[in-house]
Parts: sequence; structure tokens; C-alpha cells
Amino acid sequence: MSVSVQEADFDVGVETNALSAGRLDVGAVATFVGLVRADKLSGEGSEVSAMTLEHYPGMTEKSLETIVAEATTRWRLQGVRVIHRFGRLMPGDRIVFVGVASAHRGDAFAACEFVMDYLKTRAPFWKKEDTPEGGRWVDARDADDSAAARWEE
Amino acid sequence: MSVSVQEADFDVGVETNALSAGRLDVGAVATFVGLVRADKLSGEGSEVSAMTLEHYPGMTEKSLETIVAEATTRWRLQGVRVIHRFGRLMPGDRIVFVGVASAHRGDAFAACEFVMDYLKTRAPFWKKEDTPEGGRWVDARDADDSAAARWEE
Amino acid sequence: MSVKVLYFASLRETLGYSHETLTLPAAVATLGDLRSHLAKRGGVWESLGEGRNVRAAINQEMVGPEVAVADRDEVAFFPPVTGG
Amino acid sequence: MSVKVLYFASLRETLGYSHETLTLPAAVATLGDLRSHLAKRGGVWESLGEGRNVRAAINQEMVGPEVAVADRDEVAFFPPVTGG
Repeated sequence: MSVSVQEADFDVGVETNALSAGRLDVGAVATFVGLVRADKLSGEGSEVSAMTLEHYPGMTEKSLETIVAEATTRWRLQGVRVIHRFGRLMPGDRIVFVGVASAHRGDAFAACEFVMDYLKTRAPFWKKEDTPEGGRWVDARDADDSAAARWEE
Repeated sequence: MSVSVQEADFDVGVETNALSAGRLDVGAVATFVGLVRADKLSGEGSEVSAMTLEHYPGMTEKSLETIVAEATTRWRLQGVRVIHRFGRLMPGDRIVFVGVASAHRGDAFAACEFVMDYLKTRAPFWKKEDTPEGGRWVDARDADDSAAARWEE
Repeated sequence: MSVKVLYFASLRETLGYSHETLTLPAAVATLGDLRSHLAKRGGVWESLGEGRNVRAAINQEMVGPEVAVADRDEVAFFPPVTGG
Repeated sequence: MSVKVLYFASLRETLGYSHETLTLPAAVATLGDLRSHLAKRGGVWESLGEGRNVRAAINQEMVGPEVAVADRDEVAFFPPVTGG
């Protein structure tokens, strides 16, 4: 179980493989990579040329660790890895990695999606997009609240 | 959209990154890697020392392509990659890779899990495990039928 | 009518055949008919009998017992799949 | 009672402050009290007023307005998060 908040990019292959390396009891590794899209606001005609991710140092790591700990109480997991970047990112850049190892795929998929849903609503990161009209803070999405609420039952 | 059935191993990082490489409209990549577990039948006290995956050449590719096509009608996807190995595999070896790229994480997660659930019940692969008591064909699991049935609603 | 029949996995081992080419009597019209026809060989072939957990494909597509078999079809019998 | 207050993202830009250290009057007992206390500064500080979509944390844990504020606490105000 390991959490990193960093400016640097990460290596998806290295991180995914590390979740099962040297183990014979992992049957399933589910991962998620989130990336910066250029067409975020294409409905409104503004292309995103760059993005800056602000965070709350200290709290970010704590909140991610709390989310991971919660996942490990809900499912049988053999490994969880979360990496979230901050700072200036360009379209196509990786933002976040979540990887989960388990004996069975059901647990791996559910826990991976759970961590992403909780991260989206509970980890203190904020995105500001550069567009031709200037910088614009991204609004929180109701869909993210609904996604997180699914796990509350 | 691309399907491979092969004896050779695959590179998880290369495959995952290829799903978003050179694109600015992919916001989410969900992947799944299935691996050979040594403790498959640990409840019955038999460790698995190796496994042979038999398949139905020709039909395997067709069935995976049908499953991928079905996924692309259900969700908005920008890329799907499926790799399934056959032949002799050892504990810890990778068996299967499913990767899905989409604008949004909900579509990527759902489609990735859907492809795995359908693959488990519809793609003509059969596992035979080597144990201290000899070779043993793996029984189909009711849990896999239930997992696939979830998508029928 | 002549068809190619393939057997896979545990069924292949039980029957001792991976494939055969069969000329079918006129009474065999559907996949279900073909399966009963084969089961009537007796002995290990009863593994194909009614109630046994056997899946089948015609021309590499999984289908049910009601589907018609045509000349030169590739028919396959196998146990429930266990890949992934 | 003295607390450190942090502001993030659009709220930080609106207020023009990233942090400040405050000595609180005795009437300010909870996070909700602190928020109203700050909003009463008027002008841009009304961004912290009732009905505004502002989240808060005490000592780096997200909490509700009913939670008590203690001496030397680190309190943070910020908009709904948008990471991931």
C-alpha cells in the first residue's frame, strides 16, 4: 500500500508490474490512468493548452492514504498503488495512476474504481486550465459526487 | 480496437501507453492484467506448479473481436486492446491483458470489466493445471456466469 | 451431408479424438441431433449425452442445440470455457 | 485562541491570501463560527458566506461546520476538489 504525490511523471509498466512482482497469490491487477484532455470544454469551444494542478501538501497524502485504507477494509487486496501529480501539465500528460492487486478480478476492479471515485471528491487537488480566454478553474462535477455516493450504501 | 492471441508474453507499459499515445481526447485508460496464481486450489491443498492454456484457434480471435465490438456499441470508447496467451505458463506469468481508453473513467472501467466478464464465459480457452497429483482441468466457475449475466439487463 | 467435428480440452482427452470428419445420416438436422447421434456411440461418447455440461459452436460461433447443421460446417464440442 | 488558516485554488485567488494566522474572539468555537467570522470582513470575504460552495478541513481532515476549532489548529478553506 503506497501513495505518492509528485511533480514527476510515472512509468505505468513499472508500477503495474510491481503490484504482482515476486508474488504467486495475485491473480488480478486492475489499473487506471487519468490523462489531461485537450477537449475538456470543447462544447464551449475552448481548447485546453495546459493545466496547473494545485494541491494541499500534507493533506493530499493523508487523504489518499485514508482512501486506500478504506479500500483495504472493503475488499481483499494484496497491493494498492496511488500516484497523483501536481504542477503544470500538458494535454496528453498523465495525471493519476491507481493500481490494485488481488486474488480475484472482482475485488481488483471494484477497489480501483472506488479509489478513483473517492479521490475525485475527497483528495485536495484543484485543476486550472489554460484556454485562449485565459486561466479557468475547473468546476467540480455532480457526476463525481454521484459516483462516490454509490459506495456509501 | 485490436485483439491478439499469442504464446508470447506482452509488455503492460507499452500496451497501456499505446491506448492514449498521440491522442489528446483520451482522459481515462482502465486496464486489467490476469496472472497465474500458485494457490488456485489451496483450499484443497494442491499447489499449482504450471498451467497449460488450450484454445480453439480462429474462434478465439473471432470471439474476442465480437466481445470488443459489443463493448464499443455499449460505451463511448477510443481504444480497446485485448491480448490472451495460450500454451504453458508458470505461476506469476501474465495470462491476459484488457485495456480500454475513453474520454471518461466511467466508460473505461465499465467496458474493461465487461470485456473480462464476457471473455471469461465466451472465449474458447481452457486451463489445465499441473499439481502434485497430476494434471487437472479447471472447472468453470458459477461466479463467472453471474458476472457476465450482470450485463444482460 | 459431411461435417468436420472438433473436440477440445477435457472432452478431447476423454474421447481420444481432437477432430474427425463425419458423413451424417439424413435424420441429423440440428446441432442437438448431431450431439445425440455421437452420444449413441456409447462408452466415452456418452460424455456428449443429454444433461452433460457441453458447449458447442458451428463455424466458430457458440450456438444452441436448435441451430441447423449444414454441409461442410465446422462443428466443435467443448466444456465450459475457463480462460482469462 | 490562535489558528493558522489556509486558502486554496480559486478561493485563494479571490481572497488574495494563501494563509494567515488569526487570534480568534471567544465567540468563535466551531468551524462554522470561524467561517462566518471571516465572511463578516465583507467584500471578497463574502465568498466564505453561507450558501457558498466552500469545503473546509481542520488539521488536514475534511470536516463539517459543527466541529470545534482548537488553539493552534490548522484550518483550510477551499472549493470542491477537482483532481484525478
